[in-house]
Parts: sequence; structure tokens; C-alpha cells
Amino acid sequence: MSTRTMGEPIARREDPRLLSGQGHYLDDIGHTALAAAFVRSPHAHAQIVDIDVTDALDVDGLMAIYTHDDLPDRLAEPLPLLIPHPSLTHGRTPYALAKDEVNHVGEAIVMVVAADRYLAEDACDRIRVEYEVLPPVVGIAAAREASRLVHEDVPGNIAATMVQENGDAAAALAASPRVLELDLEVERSASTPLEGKGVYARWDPADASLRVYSSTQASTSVRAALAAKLGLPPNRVEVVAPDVGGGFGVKIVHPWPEEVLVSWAAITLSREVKWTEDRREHFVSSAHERSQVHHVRVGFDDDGHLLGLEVSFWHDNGAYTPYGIIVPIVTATQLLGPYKPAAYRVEFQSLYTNTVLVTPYRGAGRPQGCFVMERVMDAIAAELGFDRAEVRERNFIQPDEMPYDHGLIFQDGRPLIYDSGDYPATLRKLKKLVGWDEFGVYREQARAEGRRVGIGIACYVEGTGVGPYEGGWVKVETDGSVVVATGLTTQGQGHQTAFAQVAADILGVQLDRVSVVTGDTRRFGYAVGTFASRALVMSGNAIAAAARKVRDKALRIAGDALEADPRDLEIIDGVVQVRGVPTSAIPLSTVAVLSNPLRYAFDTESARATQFALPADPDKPPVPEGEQPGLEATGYYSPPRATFANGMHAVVVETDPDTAEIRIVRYCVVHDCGTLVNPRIVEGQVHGGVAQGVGGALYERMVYDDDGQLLNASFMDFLMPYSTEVPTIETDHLETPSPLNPLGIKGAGEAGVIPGMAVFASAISDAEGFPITRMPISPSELFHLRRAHEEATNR
Amino acid sequence: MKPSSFVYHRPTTIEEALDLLAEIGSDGKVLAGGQSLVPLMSMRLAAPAHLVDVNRIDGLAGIQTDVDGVRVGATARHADVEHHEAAYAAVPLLRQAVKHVAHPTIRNRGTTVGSLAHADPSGEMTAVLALLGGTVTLRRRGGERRLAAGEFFVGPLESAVGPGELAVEAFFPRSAPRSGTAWAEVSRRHGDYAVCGVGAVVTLGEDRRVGAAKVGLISVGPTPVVVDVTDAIVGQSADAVEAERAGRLVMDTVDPDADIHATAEYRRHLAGTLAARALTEAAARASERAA
Amino acid sequence: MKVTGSAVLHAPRERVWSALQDPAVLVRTIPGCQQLEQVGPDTYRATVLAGVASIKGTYSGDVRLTDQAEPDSFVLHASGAGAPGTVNADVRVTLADADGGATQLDYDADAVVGGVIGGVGQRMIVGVAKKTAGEFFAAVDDVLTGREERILREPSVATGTAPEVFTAPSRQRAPMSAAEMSSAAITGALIALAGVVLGWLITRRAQGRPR
Amino acid sequence: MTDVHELALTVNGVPRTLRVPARRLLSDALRHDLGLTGTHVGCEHGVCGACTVLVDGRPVRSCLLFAVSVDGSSVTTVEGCCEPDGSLGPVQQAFWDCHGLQCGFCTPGFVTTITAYLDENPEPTAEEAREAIAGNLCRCTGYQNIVASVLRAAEIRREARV
Repeated sequence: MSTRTMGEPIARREDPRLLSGQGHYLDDIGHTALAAAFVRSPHAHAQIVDIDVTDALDVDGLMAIYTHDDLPDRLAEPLPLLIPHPSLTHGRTPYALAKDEVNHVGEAIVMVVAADRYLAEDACDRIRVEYEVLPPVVGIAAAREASRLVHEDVPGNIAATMVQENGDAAAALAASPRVLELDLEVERSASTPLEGKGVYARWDPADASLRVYSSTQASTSVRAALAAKLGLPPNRVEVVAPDVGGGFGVKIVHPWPEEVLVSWAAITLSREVKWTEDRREHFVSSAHERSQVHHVRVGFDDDGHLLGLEVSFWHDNGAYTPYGIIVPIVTATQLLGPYKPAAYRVEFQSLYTNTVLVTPYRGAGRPQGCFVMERVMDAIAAELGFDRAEVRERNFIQPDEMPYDHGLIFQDGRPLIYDSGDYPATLRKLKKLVGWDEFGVYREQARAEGRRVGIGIACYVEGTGVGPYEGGWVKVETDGSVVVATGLTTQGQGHQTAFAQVAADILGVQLDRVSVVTGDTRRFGYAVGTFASRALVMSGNAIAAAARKVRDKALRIAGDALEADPRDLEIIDGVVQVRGVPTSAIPLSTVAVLSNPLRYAFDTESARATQFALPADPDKPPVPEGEQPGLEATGYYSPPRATFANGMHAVVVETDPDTAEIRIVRYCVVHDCGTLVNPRIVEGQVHGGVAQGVGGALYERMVYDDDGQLLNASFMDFLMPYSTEVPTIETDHLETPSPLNPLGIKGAGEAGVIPGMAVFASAISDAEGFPITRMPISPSELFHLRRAHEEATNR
Repeated sequence: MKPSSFVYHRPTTIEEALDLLAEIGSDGKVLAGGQSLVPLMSMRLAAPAHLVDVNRIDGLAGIQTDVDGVRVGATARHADVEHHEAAYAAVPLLRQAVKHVAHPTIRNRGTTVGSLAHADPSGEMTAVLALLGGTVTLRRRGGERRLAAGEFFVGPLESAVGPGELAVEAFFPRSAPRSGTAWAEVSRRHGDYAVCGVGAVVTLGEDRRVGAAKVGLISVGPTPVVVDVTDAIVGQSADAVEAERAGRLVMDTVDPDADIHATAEYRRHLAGTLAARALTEAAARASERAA
Repeated sequence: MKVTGSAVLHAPRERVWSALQDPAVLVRTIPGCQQLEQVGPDTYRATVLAGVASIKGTYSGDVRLTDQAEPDSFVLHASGAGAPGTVNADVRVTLADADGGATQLDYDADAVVGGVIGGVGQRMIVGVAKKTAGEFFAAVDDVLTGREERILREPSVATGTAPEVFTAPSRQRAPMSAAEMSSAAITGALIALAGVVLGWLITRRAQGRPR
Repeated sequence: MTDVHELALTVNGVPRTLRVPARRLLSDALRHDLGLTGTHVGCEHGVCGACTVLVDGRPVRSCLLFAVSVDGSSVTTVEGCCEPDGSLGPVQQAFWDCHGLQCGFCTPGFVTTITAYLDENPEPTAEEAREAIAGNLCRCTGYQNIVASVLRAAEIRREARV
């Protein structure tokens, strides 16, 4: 069919606007708004003794200064705990503005509103806050030791303890012929989108309504949160996510203190107010992730089969837990990857520290889990002297075992049941792509030349498209154009294109006739948000459902007009016609006109739908029973549970024998996210994920000192890779459609980043001849690991 | 991150600039490239009451080469130095080193003299000046002084430039005949500050064997460190220098600090390794030039 | 941040003590120290002009003494706060007789550098703090050995300015280095303050002691 | 104390005058005083490159310049990299062809940087293309398609010349 675009690498329709500087990101709008700036804590843990704003009062253009004392009831309460969980026995959330105590460097204490940001910062500079500094808790070791507490009322700094078990792991380990123990550690990193957070609020006193623009991943939820916090009826609050300059998880959290405060200030001052987060603020006052310490006991037989697996880990959740314990739950469950240990027990503690709060960053606990499981696989291979790929293959869940029930509960509260996937096939493709079987020879040649090269492999399974639901609305206008709206938001995933492809194919119209709106509560009010690689799975299927309803209605109306059986009709390039009889046809635009019986004509098109123009049965109502005027429909998709994508990466590295620099020689990806709607966009998602995986493995870390000071709160020292640090990425795809949804789609957003740390640890270990157990790793660290290894072997 | 207010001055002659600096004293700063000053001010770590923009002063942007060497004016950009063919011919190390200064976009605006005055011990050009025995000329109202690297670099981020003074020119002496230079550096990301950087000069004798050798290092001390390693490789064939001993000598000489990217021990190790690499390359270049 | 160092003062311990008793000497030998007033028992408020080049700032520093073990050692708790950031330092200072009638002074500081400075730079802070403290003790030594004139003619490095410094493009990281200078200088000055407080302490005790 | 200055700039070929305080960064002047919001601000300390514009033809960080200091200069922003008729310029077209952007926030800095680069290096190799963009951060694309875009842009420019 000429209009078919599903599965085609269509160029993105949002690009011309963004490329010519016509995008509208948060700070690109509201130039006349007042600017907000914040006084933030320089201490990791302190009592606020006094706040003196006197000197700030004579700053030009100062509009207002707010502290916690100025906040009304609901705003003065702690911000919501978004995802409660029975195991989260001691959840704590921050205040919009600190009350009495600060728990991390960067926590907001005072909000200043002034004519512009320069002046607002002038005022911030003149505000003196007196602190009584308290000893901070920094790092997992200190949190576990608990000789100091982050929150006085949280014993042991323990926010949550959770255990999941499938089978009797202890017994399985006791019975295992071979047992290994590993200690594995991952440091902090963060999403760090190029655009920070931002909020722009407008209050209409006459209409008593609030319009808020926020650089968020969840506009409908921000609306609900603001309505609740500000005591407004939800229908008086509209939240719009404009163009968003990247999210990667950090913008799913809501409401951020600034979202609430800026909106409240706009109402209080009855003026437009805007806050644009600067880079330093983003480092010290948004969110981080990744920091976990793991202890593993694994039992296996002489063939390398996993008999028992026991994992204990400690998760650093920072100072607060607004997003619950999603990240450690994901680690605990997704750690298993494509493998099927006979018995598995996992236990974690989520611990408070006086550092920036922790919420999901792309991958959301999976990179840590994948790192742990894949290190275990390499350890088993080393122990048995087996090929690393072989050991993995022996433990794969086989295609004929799908759906596979792990006997655990996933992050969405539903059973962890893999829907589909062909792991042996993925591995075969990867080994072929990277030349796995030939590498041994190359390694030996290199060694002979005094060079150190290594190859690494890592496999993962990613639960994508979690519920509860998303919705879509589709309308055919009387000019034949199609409007699509869905509630979730966009941060660069190409929804304008992929969602349009779904609608265009079902409705049989040209792609350029379809326009898509996302993340605007004025256009679609029911939504969850963009996270967990769910956008296309959820909204894609919801839009498909709506489009099918519209198509059915169009065929019905066209059938009446053409006096044909709707089952004999098809839609090609926006024209409904009798299959095989192009002469018997009616444009979709006309069908749209006919779908809305009119009394008044306002143009020649609409004249065809007026009461004297229509041949109508006088005994039937113009709009049939149970129908609505117009060619539009709303559809929802709510899956029973997540669908599970998978992938496998291999990397070849060369480490400098003198400088310990780590050079990436090749990076190969095989990826299976079910049916591909737009391969080009999926490819781009994989590339971006891999780059973040490279960063997480070799460059990026949040370095806190013992006093809770973030030592690298800038792009100068938080080493996000440039183009020169990211390799050329070779990719191949499998398409194992998901049986769970009509389009057979699985999510692809996070895939690329998940195996990063694991695959580099595997490759560097292979090049160096000793195991890497902590990520990320720098040349300086590799240098010292070599020293330690040499000393150990010389002893 | 927005700067505090200041009064902006834009002199068009050196005299005007020196008068302004004299009046303003320690309350003002010179703005040339501003690639360090501006972010400093945006972070409000710097809040000078006055900025004296020297970019419109005639005659400060030049790069002259003569028999003695290369003279770089106060507002000559790194990029100008990098692409100046005559300067490269006279002092190859200038281009060899300046290519490691940040990224092209920064080099387009940042000035070489400014980076010297900034005296960051991780700044490549500080080691180039020290290694080659160059000088910086400082002018103040009614006076001028010319300082060698030893006097000019006082400490980390401290040069000898005083209140009311303007660094107007840096001079780099022409490379000797039968000499070769090279720069070797390790940084975390391409264009980042060097974890360690080493420049080397090797001069051959009439016999085409190594007659003299020196290295200049950055990021291993409070100021650029110059080590004469002649004794370690003197008399060796220029095409097959065994530089390990020289590297060890360098390792024993430097006393680096640790930071979040590298331990002191790793830096010391790099100093030796990179010195050896730079010396070998410099010797090979010397032998080419002598040929 | 840990800063440890030592200085040999070329005079017998008695003369070191007495020199340290003279606030007039101390105030002009401490880099950036503008004034020091007693606000309570063993508690002082200092005004320190600290920093380098552009990022010089006036910090109000509170200083508190504990663990005094006269005449061997004491611990100084000092905190400085200013626009660029905050510094809290615990400094242990010990004095001991050294060879040739000299006095060995050791200091061991644990400083917390907060605010913007804390986040954008640690690269050279230890070295600079040592340097600043070293300048203080060198200056005191100059007094003790009669070379005071020299130091009084030269500007203190911690407060010395270099107009061109910030035209430097060398790297994006340059500003943080400058930031470190500021905090380091503060820390150094706070370490130096130990000497001041020591001097005052001794003065008070001396007054209460019959000769 | 505010020190206000009257400036004359030629922005994307159009003479513009504006009154700004001495401390106004060029990035803010372009975005908020002249309404050219295509230039984005990603770090305000000169590392990310999103704010890169051409001043007298040379790529510079507009967040590291005071607007007053470029008084009288000619400035080209991403808006000025379009064709006179408003259609996409070669670099912009290449990014579209090669899926060289995702969220699009860093893209303007790449477009200006690459535009100036290709003026001086019309036929880069893949390796040179990677070097050419090494001073700009992108969090979305992994750079692979941006490198491809540089090569594609060079191709488009060659086609345009013949």
C-alpha cells in the first residue's frame, strides 16, 4: 500500500523546526516573566539557625523573597512520596523550601523573584543564612555503619529492606558442586540532559486558571500534583511540556520544589514567573543514580549451569525517596537478564545519605544488575575455563520456554513474566557481527607485539512498556488532515514521527497529513508519562486503537455514501474506495464532513453536510443512536504486564601498557525490541544509549568527598563523553514481536545504556588478565589495579 | 549563573589602558579572551568592579617572527598562534603544544599571553615558555619589565603581573639548528586539562648525536617544571634514543598532587612515560632537521 | 580536605611564643588577615581578605579554641563564610623544640570547602593552602630573624593581584582553579589564624601569671 | 550600579541595535533581547558548546562573551544558517537526512560549528569530522549520526557548487 510507513526509516518530521532554531524549549518562552533564583545549602547536613534577607531588600527589581515560613499549609508540608511501597517503611521527602534542616548540598532554602535572573542572583548573594553544621552521612559504608543518621527518625539510615526469592537459594547453594562469591560496586552518575529543568507559570486572575510550562516527562501528573498542592480544581490547571532538551529519567520526578514554588509565586504575585535551572543547580539539586554495592554468592555445576544465586545489595538513595524504591526493585528483578538460575534470592537495603536524592536515570537499576550478573557469568567461565559466550548460552531461557515466569514481582507490581525473545539467536548474531570466535588469535598476535587487547560481552533483558496505561485521540478534519494527541511527553524520541506512522498506516493517509500533539493537558488529560521505554508501546498501541475506531466509522459512513459494504472498502492516500473499483470512491475529507450533520454551511465542503443536501432516512436521527458527530475517537492501551526486549553487546578494547589509557576498538550491538516502527529512530536510541554506557563505564561519576561536597559539579569535571570518546557503533537487529500488544512492539529507549559497564568490565578484564569489580574505571584506577595485581602475583 | 555588575572600559591605546589600570588598581581586571574570567564571573567567584577590555587596542594582536624568535601580542588568539606558519617554522613547539589547549572554539577566542598570565600549572603554554627560556613583557604606566619564566610564574594561578600592569607580549626564542621538539600529553577527554603533559627539546651535536635534552612538564607541580635530562641520553643516536633513564630521572624530580582524576603516583608515572615518548619523538625530529 | 605541613622557626621556643604574642606582628604577617576581635572566651571573630586575583573576597571567620595543652598544642576550629563559599577548618597546631635552638611548628588541618567553590574546584587547593600557610610562618620567621623589612615590602601572595590572569583561555577548568585559590587561601589564612589566637591566648595567660 | 551600553551588531546579516548592561552575556542578549532563541545555553561555563555562534565568522561560545565586547561585530546564529528563503541550509539539511539530532537542544551549537568548519575544510574525512565536533556535547545521539551529518553536509555543499 502506497501510504505504508510502518517499519520504514522515515526522516523525522520534527527536525526542520528544531534545526532552524524554531524550537520552543522552556527558556525560549516567557521572556517577559519575572525570574526566580534560589539560595541553596552549601552544607551536606546542617540546622538552619537564621536567615537574614535585610541586605537583599534594596536590590533593584526585587519582587519577593520566600522562605519556608512564608509557605501556606499544603506547600509547607513535605512534597509527595510518589510511589509508596510496603517495603518502604521509612520514606522521606523534602520540603519545597528547607524547614529547619538541610540534608544535602544544593537543597533550596530561599526563593527570590526579581525582574530578571541577573537581579535575582544579586539578591541571593546578599541573603545570609546561618547554619549549625551537622556531621554528614556520605557513601554506602557510612550509611550502613549508621554511627550518624541522615534523618533522626530513621534508624540505621534504612529507608527500605526488601527480599524476593524464587525457590530455595540457600539449599541450592549448599548443594552446588561449585560456589563463588563476588563483591561488585557501582558509583554515582546522573542523567544530565543538555537542557536542565525549568518552569514557567502564568496565572489568569479573571479566569482563575493556571497555565504551567515545565520541562517535564510527566505533564498530566505535574498537573495533578500542582492542583493538589495549590488547592486548585484540576480543571483550572493546565500543564504543557514544550520542546524538552532531554530527560533520561531526571524529569519524570515531580513535582520538583521549583514546579510548585514558581506556580505558587505566579498566583501570589499575579505575575508570570519563570525559573530556568542552571548547570550547577542541576548537579546539586536535581537527582542522581547508580550508586550500589553488591555481594553475590553463586552456585553452579561443572557444566556452568546456574543452580543457586544469592544477591545482597545496598542502594544509596540519597537524602530523600520521592520516587520510592523503583531503582533497587528494578536491579533486583532485571539482574537475571536472559538467564534462569534454578533458585534465586535477592535482598536489598535502600539507604539514606546526605547527598542529592536518587531517582531513575536511563536504565534505572538495570546497568547495575547487568554488571553484577555478567560479572558472575565471566567469573564462572574463568573458574571452569570455559568460553564466556558458551557459559551464557548454557544458562539462557530458551524460546520454547516463553512465556517464562521468574516467580518474582516486577517494578509495576506485576509478575515478572518474560513474554518473548530468542536469546540464542541474538547471541549467534552478535558472535558473528563481532567475530567472537576469531578474536583469540587476534589477542595472541597483539600480545606478541606487546599490545593488550580484550573483548567483552554482556547480555540484558529489559522490561519495557509498563502500565498502567496510555491513551490516544485521533481526529480526521474536514480537510482530510489527521490530528493525533496523546498525554505522555516527548524529549527527543521522535514521537511526532513514530506516532504519526502508526495513525497514517491505519487510516490510509499520507504521513504529512498527520500531526501529533504530546504532553499537553489541554489536548489530552489522561496519561502516565514517558519513562521505562514505554512511549511507543503504550501510546503507540493506544493511538492505533483510536485510529482503528476512526477507520471503522469512516468506512461505515463511506459505505452509506457509496452504497457499498464497508467490508469491501479500503482507504488509499486519504480516499475511501471500493476495493478494486477506484472509480467508486469518496475522499476521507468528505467522509469527515458527512460525519458531522450540519444546519449551517460556512464553506462548500460543509454545505454537503447540511440538512437539505443529505439524502437521509426521515425516520432516523441525523446522528445515529450511540454515535457522536465527527470523525474522531479516543482509545486506550493498558497491558496486563510489561513486555521484555533484549539485547547483547560486545566491545573490543585496547589498554595502553604504559599509560593505562583505555581505547575502544570496536563496539557491536544486537538488539531485539520486537516490531520496528521506525528503524532509524530505534538505531538513534541505541547509539545514544551506548554513548551513555561508555560514559558510565569510563568517564562519568559524581565525586562526593567525606563532607558531602560534590567535587565535580560542572561539565569541566563531570566527564560526559565528547564525540572523540564515543566509538563507531555497529548494530544488527532481531524482531521478535511481543504477543502482548497488537503492534508487537517492545520499548527501545533505555536498551543501549544497560550493558555498558558490564561489557567494558568484561573486555578490560580480558585485556588485563584480572577481574574488574568496580565501575566506572579510569586510567589512574587501572594503573593502580595493575600494580596491585602485579604485587599479588609476585608474592 | 549570571555575573555581577561592573563598569566596562574599552581603551583604544596602550597608554589609555595603562592609565585606566593604574587608576583602577586591584579593583579591576583585564578582559582579553575572557575564556576563564567570564565563567568565573558567571559563577560569581569573581566580581571585579571594573573590566578593561583590551581587544580594541591597536598593535596588541600581532605575531612577529624574526631571527631571534616569535613575539606573540597580548590579544593574539591561540588559534592565530596555531595557524601561523612562520611562527611554526621558527618555534615548532608552539603549534605542537597549542593544539592541546582545549577545543578550537575556545582557541578562537582565548589568548596565548593570557594563558601565560593565568599561570595555570596545567596550561600547556606555561611549560613551553619555561622550556624554551622565553620571556613575558609587562608594561605599567611609565615603566616596563621583561621576566623569564622562572620569575614570571610565582605559583599556582599566580604570575608576577602586578596591579596596574599589562602583559603586552610573550617572546619564544627560535629553535636552535639541529634541534627538535615534541609534545606528549594524557588527558581524560580530548581537549580536557592534561592529567600530565610534557614538552621536549633535543639538540644534536655536530656528530648528529644527542648533545642536550630538556623537558618541560605541566600538571605535576605548582608551576611548570623543567628538567634537564641531558646526562641521561647525551651521546645517543638521535634515531634510536633510549629514553627510559631520562624518564626515570623525570619521575624522581617531579612532585605532583592528586586530584579527582588521577593519583599523585599515576601522575608521576605518566611524567616519566610521556617524557620518554616526547624525547624520542623530539630526537627523531632533530635528526630530520639536521639531515 | 586535609592540609598538613610544618615550619621551622629559627628561634628558641620562648622567642616564638613571644613573637606570637604580638598581634601587631601577626596581623601583618597573616595573609589577608584584616582584624581579629575577641567575642568570647577562647572565641574570636576574624576578618580575612582571602583569594587571588579576581576572586578575592572578604570572609568573616569565627575562630574557637579547644584542647589547649600549653605550651605544646591546641586545636583551632575556624569557619569562614563569604559569597564564593564557605570554609570550615579544624587545625591542630603543635610546637616542639628543634635542633639548633629552633622551634618546629606542625599543623594538621581538616577543612570543608563548601558552596560554589566546593563544587567547581579542588585541583590545587591543598598546594595553595600549604603555600599560604607557609607564607605566614615564613613571615613570622622573618620577624624572628630580623628579616621583616623584606616581607613588608612585598604584597602577600594570597592577596596579590594579577590583572591579566583572567584573560587566560587555557581551559574551561581554569576558573575552578582560581576558585580553589580562593578557598585555599582562606584555609591557609585560617591555619595562619591559629598563630594569632595562640598569640592572644599566651598574652592573656601571661598577664594572669606573676613574674 | 548598572553600566548600560548602546550596541550595534549585525546579526544574521541584519543590523541590530540594543541597550544592555555591561554584564549581559552575548547568549542572553541574543536570546532575550533580540529574541533569537535558537542559540541555547547548556552550561554557562563554556564546556557544552550549545551556545556556539559565529562572531565575524569564527565559532565562539556566546556564554563566554559579554555582548558589549562584541559591539560592532557580525554575529551568525543557527537561524542565520538557513537559506535566504528560509529553507534548511546544507548543514541543517544534512542533520535531517542523517537523523543527526534527537532532543535538538545541543543542535544549534553543532550547526554553527560545522558551518564554519566546512568553510575552511570542505572535504573532511570521517575522522576529521569527528574531531571537528569534539568541542560540543550531545547527550542523545552518541554522535554517530552527527559525524555522518558533517560528511553529508560537505556532500550537499559540493553538489550545490556544481
